[in-house]
Amino acid sequence: MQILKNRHVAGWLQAAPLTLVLAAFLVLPIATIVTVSFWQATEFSIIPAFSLENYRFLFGSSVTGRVFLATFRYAFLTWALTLAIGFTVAYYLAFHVRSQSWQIALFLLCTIPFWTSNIIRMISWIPFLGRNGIANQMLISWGVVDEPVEWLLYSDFSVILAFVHLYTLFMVVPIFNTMMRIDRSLVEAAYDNGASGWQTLIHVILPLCKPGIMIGTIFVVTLVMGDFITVRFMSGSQRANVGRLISNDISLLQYPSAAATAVVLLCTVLLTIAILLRFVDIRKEL
Amino acid sequence: APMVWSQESKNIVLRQFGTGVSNLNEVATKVKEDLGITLEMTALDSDAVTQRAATQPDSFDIADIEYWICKKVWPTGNLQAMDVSKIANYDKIVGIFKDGKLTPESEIAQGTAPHTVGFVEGQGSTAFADEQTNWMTLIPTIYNADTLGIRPDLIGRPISNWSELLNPEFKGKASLLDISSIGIMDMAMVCESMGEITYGDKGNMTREEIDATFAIFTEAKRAGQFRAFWKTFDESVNLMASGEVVIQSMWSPAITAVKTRGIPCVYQPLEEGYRSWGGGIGLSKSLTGMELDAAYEYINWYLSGWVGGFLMRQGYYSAVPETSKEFMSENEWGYWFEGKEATGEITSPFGDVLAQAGEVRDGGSFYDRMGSVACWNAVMDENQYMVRKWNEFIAS
Amino acid sequence: MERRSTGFWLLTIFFGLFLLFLYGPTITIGILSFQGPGGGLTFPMQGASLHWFRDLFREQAVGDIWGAFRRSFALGLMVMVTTVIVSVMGGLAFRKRFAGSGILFYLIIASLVIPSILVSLGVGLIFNQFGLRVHWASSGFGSQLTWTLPFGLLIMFAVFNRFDKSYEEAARDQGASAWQTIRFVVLPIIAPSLIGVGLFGFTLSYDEFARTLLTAGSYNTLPLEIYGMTTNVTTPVIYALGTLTTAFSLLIIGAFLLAAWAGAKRRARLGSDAGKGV
Amino acid sequence: MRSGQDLELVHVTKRYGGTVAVRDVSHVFANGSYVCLLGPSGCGKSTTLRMIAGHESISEGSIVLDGHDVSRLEPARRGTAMMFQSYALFPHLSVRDNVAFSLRMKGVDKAARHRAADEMLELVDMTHLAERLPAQLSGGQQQRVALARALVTKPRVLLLDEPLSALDPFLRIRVRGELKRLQRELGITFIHVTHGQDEALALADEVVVMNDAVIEQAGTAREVFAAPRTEFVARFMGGHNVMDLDGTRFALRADDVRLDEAGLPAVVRGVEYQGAHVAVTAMAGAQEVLALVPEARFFENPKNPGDAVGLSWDASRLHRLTA
Amino acid sequence: MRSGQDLELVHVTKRYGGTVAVRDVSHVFANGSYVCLLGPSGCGKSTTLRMIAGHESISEGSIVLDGHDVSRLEPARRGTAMMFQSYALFPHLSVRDNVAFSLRMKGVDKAARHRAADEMLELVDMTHLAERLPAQLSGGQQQRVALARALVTKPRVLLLDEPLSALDPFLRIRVRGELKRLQRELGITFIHVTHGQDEALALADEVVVMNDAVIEQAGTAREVFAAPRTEFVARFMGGHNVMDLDGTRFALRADDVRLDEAGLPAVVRGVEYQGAHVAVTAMAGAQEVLALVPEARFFENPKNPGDAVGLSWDASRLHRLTA
Ligand SMILES: Nc1ncnc2c1ncn2[C@@H]1O[C@H](COP(=O)(O)OP(=O)(O)OP(=O)(O)O)[C@@H](O)[C@H]1O
Ligand SMILES: Nc1ncnc2c1ncn2[C@@H]1O[C@H](COP(=O)(O)OP(=O)(O)OP(=O)(O)O)[C@@H](O)[C@H]1O
Ligand SMILES: [Mg+2]
Ligand SMILES: [Mg+2]
Repeated sequence: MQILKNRHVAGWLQAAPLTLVLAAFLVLPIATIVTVSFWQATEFSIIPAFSLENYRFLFGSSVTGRVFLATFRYAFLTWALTLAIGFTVAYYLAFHVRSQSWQIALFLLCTIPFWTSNIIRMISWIPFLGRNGIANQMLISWGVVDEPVEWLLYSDFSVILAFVHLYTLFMVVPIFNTMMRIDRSLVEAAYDNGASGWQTLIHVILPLCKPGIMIGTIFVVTLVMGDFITVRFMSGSQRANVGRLISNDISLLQYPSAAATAVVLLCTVLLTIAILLRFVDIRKEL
Repeated sequence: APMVWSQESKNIVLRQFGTGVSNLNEVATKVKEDLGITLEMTALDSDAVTQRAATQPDSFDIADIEYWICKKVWPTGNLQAMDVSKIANYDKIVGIFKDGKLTPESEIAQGTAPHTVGFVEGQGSTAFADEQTNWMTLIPTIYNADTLGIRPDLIGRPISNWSELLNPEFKGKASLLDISSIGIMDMAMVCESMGEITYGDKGNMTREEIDATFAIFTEAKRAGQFRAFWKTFDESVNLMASGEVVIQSMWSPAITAVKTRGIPCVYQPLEEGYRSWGGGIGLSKSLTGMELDAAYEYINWYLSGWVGGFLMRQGYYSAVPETSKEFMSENEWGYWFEGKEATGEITSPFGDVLAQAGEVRDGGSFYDRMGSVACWNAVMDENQYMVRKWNEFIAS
Repeated sequence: MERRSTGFWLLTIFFGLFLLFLYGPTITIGILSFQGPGGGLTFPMQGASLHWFRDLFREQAVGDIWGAFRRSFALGLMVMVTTVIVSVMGGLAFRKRFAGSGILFYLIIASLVIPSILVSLGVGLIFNQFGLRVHWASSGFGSQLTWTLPFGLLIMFAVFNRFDKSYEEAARDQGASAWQTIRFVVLPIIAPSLIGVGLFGFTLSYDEFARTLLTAGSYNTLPLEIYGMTTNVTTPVIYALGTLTTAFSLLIIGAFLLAAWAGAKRRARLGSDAGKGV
Repeated sequence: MRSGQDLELVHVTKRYGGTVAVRDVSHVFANGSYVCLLGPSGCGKSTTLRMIAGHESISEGSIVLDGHDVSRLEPARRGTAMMFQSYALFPHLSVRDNVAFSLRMKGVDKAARHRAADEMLELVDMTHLAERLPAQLSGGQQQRVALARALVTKPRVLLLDEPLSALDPFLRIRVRGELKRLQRELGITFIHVTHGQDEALALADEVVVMNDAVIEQAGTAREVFAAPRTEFVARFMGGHNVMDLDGTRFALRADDVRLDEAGLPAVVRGVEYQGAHVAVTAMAGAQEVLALVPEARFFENPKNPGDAVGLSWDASRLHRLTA
Repeated sequence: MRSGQDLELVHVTKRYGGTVAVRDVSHVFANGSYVCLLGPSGCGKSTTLRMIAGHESISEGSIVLDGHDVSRLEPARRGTAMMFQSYALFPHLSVRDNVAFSLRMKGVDKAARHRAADEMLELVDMTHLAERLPAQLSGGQQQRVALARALVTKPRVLLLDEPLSALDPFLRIRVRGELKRLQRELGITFIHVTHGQDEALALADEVVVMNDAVIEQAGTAREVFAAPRTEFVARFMGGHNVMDLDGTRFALRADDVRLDEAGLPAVVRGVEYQGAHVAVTAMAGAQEVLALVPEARFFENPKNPGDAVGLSWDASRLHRLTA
């Protein structure tokens, strides 16, 4: 009985289910991926023999670099756009909508589309953006263009559009959360000190939102970097990011090769997040 | 006794998976009706099919796969060979699946022709036999000859060569399918047609041939030739129907699907011939006893004509056309199999109108179409290399 | 009413556009799901009907939507319950520092940021290597937990960061045992957040694609089925499904709001002296 | 002492939907005076202050400072500055940057604004902590920084919303001395919201007692304490008995009540030691009377609850209430 | 008055890592008395109280109640009950269920525990609000519910951590009268933590002044106020001057200082009106002296900051400090 009172023992007992799940479905799988990345494969089976071949091929291919670059580009552009949109939306909800019930109602309104399957939401852009889609028909009927605009669909534009559409909420929520915790009297104090609305935004609200921005950034960056399906659907398989590289390998049963790419992606993501975490103490900011 | 047998088979559940092409719920309903067997169907894309067949032998009882997939999967030992003597209609199966010849004078096309992976030496063998034996790997179910689909209304001129796929005229309006083993064959047809490459065997390319093929297509891709790649049946339909794409490699029922929407679409017979494919059902290694017996019963039922008719009326071919004939009207048989003018409306098994009286099937009769197959979907010796290059091509 | 600044109106317009952007596809789906029987996945509309909704309830040519729906629903519930329980326990554990809690915390963060396809791949590989059978209720379930648990835990951390410890001390003071304290005080107080965690867990699971892709085994979950449908189905039935799920979630939210409103109303009848100096 | 530079509320009303937080209040705050707004919770003190500051719009009426109607001006243009109850120091800025904030907003260059900030910090004796972040300061120190930040704008009127409530009683007494000293040195108007009577009495040149959205009484501390106009004021200021004599209500200061065998017979109900005094509560019939007896006198003849006592007072000390 | 039923701290020490929150404290709390623990922020009052309650373990020493060492017992087994500063009312339970909580934990059936709870609510006059949730109560009402909840366990000792700090000053004075009355009626020991001197003086049978983790002085309110032992106590209790005369330190009550032309010459620095008194701060050389002058006398001859005054006192009132 006494041993249960020990806080380390009690802590581990309570954390045991969590630890088990993470060990079985996170640590072990990742360890396996790392191991398998050094193995070889035939069309249909994995050969457990140590080899650096996968990495050699990966780093030897000119495509790899380009794909990683594309992954970063997608991540960066999506991040910048979701941040700009997410911050503005959160700012509007937190500081310009005054009644709390309206805040809740509008916030819920933003979340409702997220109950529709991601895939359905994604592919529903296709009839909108296509060569004969609504967007092009509108543009033509307004006389903005004569020919349908081709780059609306199956392009980087449509990929990033879909990303922004899917992930902006991941930016809105944490930023909104930190904004709601900013003491309103700080804003009044800023006005009192002669700051304009814009100055208050830049000098007071923005700095105080940093933790929320960081958390949102972590979400968006990891989601985009790990994605493989949005890029495939929205670019009509014309573009690739690392996730697609992996999923292509997987679908072609090239597990070791997929694992090697996965290991490199994993390191990249963890490194990126580690850098982001330097700027924010997540546990304190929750 | 038969009575007991069918009583018991009512409780039998067989898990089948395969591509959406033939993994149809109607079949399950019908087999439940006729035999009392419950068939659980899971539809996947061909890569997923390969993957599951190769890696998860316990997750299925019956695999509905293509022959080239069989070439990959068989050596894993996940499937068991079937005793030909237990197949009632074995003799009526078309020659393509037995000795490779449609008619005695046919030439055998390049690639993984079904008969080359259709038999093994003995029950437990993982190596394919060169000729017919008593042990069959897959029971052929469905096959067809594929070519390019086009939108005649948007192209406005005759198309007669595979090389048109890369014609700059269709820049941003062409498409290719993103399934390496099939796509590479289409690519080869195109390159050969362009006169850029002469292949020793398109179904078994050398590394140099592979490199050269991809070089041509990568260049075209970078130049913006393709609007999109498709991976599944439906994507190809949507690309075509919405006018995003006017020329692409396509599957026969996809053409039909486009046409049912009232959009003109042609499955264009080309001078260089067709790229063909065939599918069959295989049995999981773990299938034994009563389930195994039920599976044989299911296979015999499959070849007995109803399924064949059902598939033929969608534009595929049955492995045992004779038995299917009984399940088709004369008009249907004439239109689909014999290449005759339709005498009345042709409808799909689902009730969609596919053709009006007086129309003729693209490419003509069974013998015209299956007789000019240039190559079969294939896996080559350099498959691993090809796959990696394919991956690079998609990512480039 | 007070005059609002131009900034307010500009932001309102921006917000409106954002909503339009968010809902645009949902609305597109909504409209297209009412296509006539001959309609396709794209515009133009070919008549208007409820055909595809009816079609949704009939058997499809391929696949098994309702089976997939049942599985996803069951899986969602399993994940929901597990996430709530494990998150609460984890949250309780993390209130005190224990040896190794730092590492565990970083593991949770890692679980959150690791691309889902890697988890899918890894779990698939392990089951493969150990000769186990992947099934949505075993491997699929586990893989989804690696995604829902970090969220649940982060929420629980936030909840417990704000939880006033004196409630527990008061309970102990009143003679409640450790278990009674949790059962009668802690859990009821954090119940609203638990509902949040549960809903979140359910939604994340219900819509999880990548982590289930290689771990679901012979039977598809709904997202996999939808993915399959995008590749096998050429009819607006898939849009009907989307419209139906959206309507369904709207209904659930509406029910929750109504319940909350009714509860507040019922309590308000008793009156309130809060904030008064009496 | 009314001058053209006074701050004046003219029939000011504030409504929140259906509730009226401030009802038709008119008042002149004399220039350079220390005014305390006193009243129970929810009576409208903060709302009044925030309307003056410009953080709350006025539903009706106007606010005039220096002869100009400032009701529609921005907070920073009014010549007022506000010190918030929780201080509202910017947590991400150092003490110096907090104080220099308003100058930075005006575009004053770094050297100049730091100089001005340091001057203010000097005034509140916080120069040595200029580099710290607010979270690294104690409550009293934060209070001083907030003061410096409000003063750096050189306001005509400083508005303070319960500036001492976050401090412990010991500190509170020390800091209120400093506030008073500062006000006197600067010579500007301070309007200080509090619900502590002792604080108001100790600090204010003028005490404004609010109740229920209106001003109940305004005057010097001594006027309000010695001559409450209404029962509410008498009770709220404390130290008073409110008595009903022949149908009229009178206030009687508790320190005017003597314990005296010959007086009105009563029974002791409670005894509270208060240091210099002892507060004796006694019941004379149904009337509760509080007597504040000097300690020395009480302990000459100490009483306990239940004891019988006599109560007496000079009738001249009875003060008639108007309501 | 020491009895076997007293609560006794025996060399109690509490350490948090390196810092000592309570250092070797020994004290006997007499049975049935109202004790106030008084001291500046961080001096260890709460820690002491929480150790008695059992919410904090004891690093060294022991706590004896009724002759039994209770230091290792669970909070509910000690015969103590605690009332928390923020009341810690369970927000999801109605007032009645809050009060009945401990009985529910014991497994008392519903009817019986509601009866007991209603009895307690009667005692604090809250029966009419028994159905409400805590969030629907005002601060004062919440305080009374918290009290009822603590008392329903029939404790021997009630521990109160700053029970009045969440109330506004007006209410605080009213409620403290109720607390005192209740304690007297129940006859149990109350240990009340506060940092308000007036509160402690008004309530306590015994005032325990803590500073820096130790007890500085303990005694009746009058003893502590009239005869502070140390400079700290004198200053902290307020109303005292601490003076250095010939190298010895003395305390002199401010109400013993008279303004008197003939006295020690000094200059007025500040004048604070306090109702019955006026507090005059004057500088006699470097020595600051506070004089608490009765209002009437002050206004016979009012002084302003800067005026010269004389200060005088009876030498007999000087009280020698030990530290
Ligand atoms: N934003 C608001 N919306 C609605 N009512 C409000 C708002 N602000 C204040 N009130 C109401 O106006 C009245 C006056 O509030 P105010 O804050 O001025 O009181 P106060 O005197 O400062 O009280 P306290 O001493 O508690 O701070 C109260 O009844 C309050 O409920
Ligand atoms: N959990 C803890 N961990 C570390 N130090 C603590 C803890 N609790 C209290 N202390 C320290 O112990 C000392 C005494 O704290 P305590 O809370 O008893 O003071 P207090 O007299 O109640 O003060 P206050 O009047 O501010 O409530 C303080 O220095 C405090 O910082
Ligand atoms: Mg206020
Ligand atoms: Mg304390």
